[in-house]
Amino acid sequence: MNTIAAMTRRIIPAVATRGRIIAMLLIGAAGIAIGVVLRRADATTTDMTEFAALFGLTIFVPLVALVISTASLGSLVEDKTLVYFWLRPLGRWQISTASLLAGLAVLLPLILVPMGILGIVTGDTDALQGILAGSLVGLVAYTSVFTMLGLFTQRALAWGLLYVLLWEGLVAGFSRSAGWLAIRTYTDGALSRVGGSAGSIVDPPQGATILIVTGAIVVTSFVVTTWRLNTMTVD
Amino acid sequence: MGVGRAGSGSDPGKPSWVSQDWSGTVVLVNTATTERTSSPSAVISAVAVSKSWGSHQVFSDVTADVLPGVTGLLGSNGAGKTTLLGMLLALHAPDSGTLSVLGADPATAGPELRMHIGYAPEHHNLPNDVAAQDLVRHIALVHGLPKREATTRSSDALWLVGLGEERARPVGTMSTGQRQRVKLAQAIAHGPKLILLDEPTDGLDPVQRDDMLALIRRIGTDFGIHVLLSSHLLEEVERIADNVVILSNGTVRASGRIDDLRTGQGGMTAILDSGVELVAASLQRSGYEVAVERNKVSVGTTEPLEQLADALRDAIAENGAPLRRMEPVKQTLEDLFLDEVYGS
Amino acid sequence: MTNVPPPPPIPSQVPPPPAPHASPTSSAYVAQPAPPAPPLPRQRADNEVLAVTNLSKWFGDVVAVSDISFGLGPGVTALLGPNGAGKSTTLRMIAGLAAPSQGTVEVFGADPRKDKDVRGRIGIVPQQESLFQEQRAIEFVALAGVLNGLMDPTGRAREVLEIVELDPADTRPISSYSKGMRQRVKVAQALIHKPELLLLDEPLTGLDPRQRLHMTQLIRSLGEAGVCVVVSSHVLDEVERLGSRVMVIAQGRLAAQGDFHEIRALMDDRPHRIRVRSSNARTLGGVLLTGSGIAGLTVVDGESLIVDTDDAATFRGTIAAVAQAADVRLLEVQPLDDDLESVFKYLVGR
Amino acid sequence: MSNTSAEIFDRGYRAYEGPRTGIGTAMRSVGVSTVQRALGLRRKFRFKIVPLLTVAVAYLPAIGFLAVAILLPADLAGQVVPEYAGYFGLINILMVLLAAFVVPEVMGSDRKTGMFGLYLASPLTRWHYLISKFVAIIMVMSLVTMLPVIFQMVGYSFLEIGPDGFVEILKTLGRIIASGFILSIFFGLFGMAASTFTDRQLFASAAIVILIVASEAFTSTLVDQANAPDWIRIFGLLTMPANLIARVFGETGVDAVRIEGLSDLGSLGVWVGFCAVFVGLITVGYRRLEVTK
Repeated sequence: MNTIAAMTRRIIPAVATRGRIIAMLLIGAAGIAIGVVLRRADATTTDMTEFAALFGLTIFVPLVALVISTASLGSLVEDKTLVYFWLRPLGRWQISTASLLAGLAVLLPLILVPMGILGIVTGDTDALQGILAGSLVGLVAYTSVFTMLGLFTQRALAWGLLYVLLWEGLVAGFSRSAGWLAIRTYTDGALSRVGGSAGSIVDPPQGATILIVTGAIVVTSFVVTTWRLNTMTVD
Repeated sequence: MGVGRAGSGSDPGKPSWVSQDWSGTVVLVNTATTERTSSPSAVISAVAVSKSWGSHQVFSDVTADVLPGVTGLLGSNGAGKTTLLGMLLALHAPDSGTLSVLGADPATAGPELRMHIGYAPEHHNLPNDVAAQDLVRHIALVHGLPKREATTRSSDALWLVGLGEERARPVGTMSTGQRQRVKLAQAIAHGPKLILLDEPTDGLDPVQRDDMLALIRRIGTDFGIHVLLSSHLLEEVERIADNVVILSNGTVRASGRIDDLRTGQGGMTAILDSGVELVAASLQRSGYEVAVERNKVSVGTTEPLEQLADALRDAIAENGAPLRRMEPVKQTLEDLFLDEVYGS
Repeated sequence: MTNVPPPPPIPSQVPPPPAPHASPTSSAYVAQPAPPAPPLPRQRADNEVLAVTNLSKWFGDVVAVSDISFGLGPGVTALLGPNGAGKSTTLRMIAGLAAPSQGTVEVFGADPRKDKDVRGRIGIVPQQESLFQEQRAIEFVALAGVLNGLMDPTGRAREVLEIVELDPADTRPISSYSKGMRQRVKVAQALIHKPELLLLDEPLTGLDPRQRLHMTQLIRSLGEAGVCVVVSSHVLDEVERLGSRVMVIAQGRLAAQGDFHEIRALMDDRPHRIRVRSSNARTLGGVLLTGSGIAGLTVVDGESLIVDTDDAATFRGTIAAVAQAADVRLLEVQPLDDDLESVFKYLVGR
Repeated sequence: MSNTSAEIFDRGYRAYEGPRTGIGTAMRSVGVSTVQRALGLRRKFRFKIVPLLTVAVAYLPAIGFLAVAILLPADLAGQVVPEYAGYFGLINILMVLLAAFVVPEVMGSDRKTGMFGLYLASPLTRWHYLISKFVAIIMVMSLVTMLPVIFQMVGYSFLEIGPDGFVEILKTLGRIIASGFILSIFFGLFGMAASTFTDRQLFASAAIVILIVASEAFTSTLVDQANAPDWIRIFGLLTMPANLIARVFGETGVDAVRIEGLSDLGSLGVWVGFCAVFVGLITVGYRRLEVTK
């Protein structure tokens, strides 16, 4: 459907502004620099993977996804340009699809490249695959949730940070039951399932569970976003 | 123009009304005594001013005077109106040529000059949680009014713009109309000699706009403050401005008193509810060339209007045509603007 | 031009005794206490494009629009009203951007918020200036074409850009455009799919005189071409030039609709005020007073008279003859309150 | 002549022809309004939370130490002499709050509310404006950096366990004031620099917090785990000023933050270097700001 393609091509530049790209790449470069320094100080592979998991999956992936995805629909609402997509003879699900695709199109290179380099720096191919798997799961899940969040509140960035730092950082770490609701459990799970036992969570969820939950997150976010588009007041 | 204490010995280059010792007080005297190159009564005069932003030339060799009273600054979008206001406030200097505002050169006397100029910007945003009274008082203090004077005059200014009761309310709780009045109050509170208004009626509905225009007219006449008003709505400028400066792609197409600029083609027009052809025919019989457009009769003449007026009246009376509107042909400001800028 | 039969005129009341030289600012136009006529069902014209019935909207307990009903066909309608009267809320509900709290909006019989096909027949020029800044004009307008499912969006985009006098080959981004040019880009994107209902929210603000002239001519020609155009605006002089029907909304209610001259004529509790400049004001004044229908008369100076008359038609018919008889030269006859601005002010209570 | 002579007074506009105050008063007025906005005075409650919370927390240690000193018997109290540098450790953290939330609010709001445009159209130039803003910010910050420590010192000297002798008291007071300024000026300029480049205050706050936390995290991991040279820690935005304060107090106690291999003068040089960079950023940022283009 070229309508979806046209909208996606329009959202990408609105989302990937120069300032955001540079800031995210800087953070990625810093993580890699630390990885290199740790490597030169001949830290063990498990240490390196642990650092990659800590830096990558708890800071870098969610933060980058947050900054980019909240803007895909959020910037349209804030700039009051959503009307040029919304008041058209097309189903609103096409707008949700376009915003998700735009987010993924920007985030895939922006996340997987630095994380791949970090994985290589650990020097262990299993760790590399684990890191990439974890990042991919994180990328897909966070993108769909934060794209939806961008439509609900103007302060999506603040709420997103709160979720990542408080909920995922603290709460999910302590209580096992809360863990099931935190995306980090599944990104870490994917890391340890694919990358051997380097994951930081004691018994990570089964591979199948990870895929099912991630899929469920994407679908529910998509449905809620479309419902919201249909019922919201557009400026 | 009020007369203050005569300035003590001041720098010869600067007009006598401004003594320059920063730490001490700055004294203002009647500006009439100073010598100036252009017409003595000009509030602002530009001589061969050029200015460009990078490659975009905004002004090329502009020479114009802004006369006392209310002056309309007209120009199509991008003609440099906002840039001109910035130069008058000495926020950016012209690339070449000299500019004189209230007798002083903005390039050298910038800060003292801004002390005597009020500025109401085009945008509507003002600090929402600050009370109108505090905002106006703060701006008056910043323009050099002593503390007690600032308090009394800011309250006066708010009463004069019609915001008496609401002056203690935060600006955020005010309507667009009220916010425009607060902007006007902060521009006049500190007793400026000249105020620059950028699209003051933007966003107002017809009723609010009427009040604002009447207020601006009063400021330019009763309050004795010169007003330079940048606007797109020519009907408004025509209603309240004495003079006009018309800018178009870098040059001044016309400047001076509106009435002097109007080209008065002789002739009269009449709008009739019916019997237009009959009236036209009887006028032609008495030797006038007549143009008819729907229900409007236009009659041109070279000799004075008196005979034509009588002939028109008689033609209408004899044919019993109901007269809705009759007036001498007068170039409206819009026609003047369109002629000057587009020569259409 | 508009063949929608105007709603039944308000049953004419017995004109109250002429108010003693009522100045326009004294009393709001309050419908006189008419005998309670049964509410007539609104007749629906066959070519009705837009039907609004009992539309209301409130934000919390603030009522923005209360119980407005009207129907519009092809032609231009100017939506007028003071700030905060519910004008742009009404326009946004017509476009389907905002959901009504009560009542229905039907465009070609369908609800624009729900029916995706009818949205293809609506074009909107929003008030806000923001567009996709980095895009070129041709890209932005072509995007609207694609989203409307046009076969040749870029070709059609070139056409509409030329209609609004913008250069399709211009490679500069929209962010570098002036306010007037941006306004025209917005109009182009609203015209690309040949909408049958076109909504313009304050299209004239920020335009300089020449651009305003062109925009008015464009709107007028669209109306004559059979598009149902609804324009909300504050620039009454331009709206008057549109020569369109007007709809005035005050305090969230529909105050009046129709041709503004006819609305003025309906205000029979307001005498017509006319300024007459002549060679001898006092003589003319004396003679006029002997005639009938003069409610009030003010001598401004030796030449100017301000006349308040209840019977404007007779006054117009006789003024020339009266002046001729009294051998007074007529220099100017200016009606002061039958322009749109005065009608607006009388309706809105000032 | 009737005995009552009625008069109608002209309440019209009175042009002010009297003497006008110079630029100093204008700057003070901007300063006063800045302090009000910083402390959330005359404003909605939510603007008062961060400033008042920070000031309150700053006084807790002083009150705590004093309470302990009062309750303990005289001889034991002697051991509880506080290390002033340690006190500044806590204040350091509070400065992050002030720099991240109060400074962007004070700087960014003028641009957002159009006040900056009105200031430029007044006798103030943008440099007068920035100076008055800076001075106001320093005064607000010294509520947190100096007063609590001075309060504590005064308390201690009453209990005769603080510095005794006039000269000693003066020296300690001097050191406290110097340390107070070190923190106020550093974090003041840092906050101003960060809020120059973005109009959205949330971005500025986030950038400040992230930069501080990240700089500390990276420098400490590099030094501790990757045994990088100790002077790398000068790039820790909390460590660097704390190190200078430790030099000012000449303390070598366990919790005094000292960067090895860096002389006292070197510490001062680094601090001045950072401040210079921030001033440069502010100047570049504010020179570009056009109001009437």
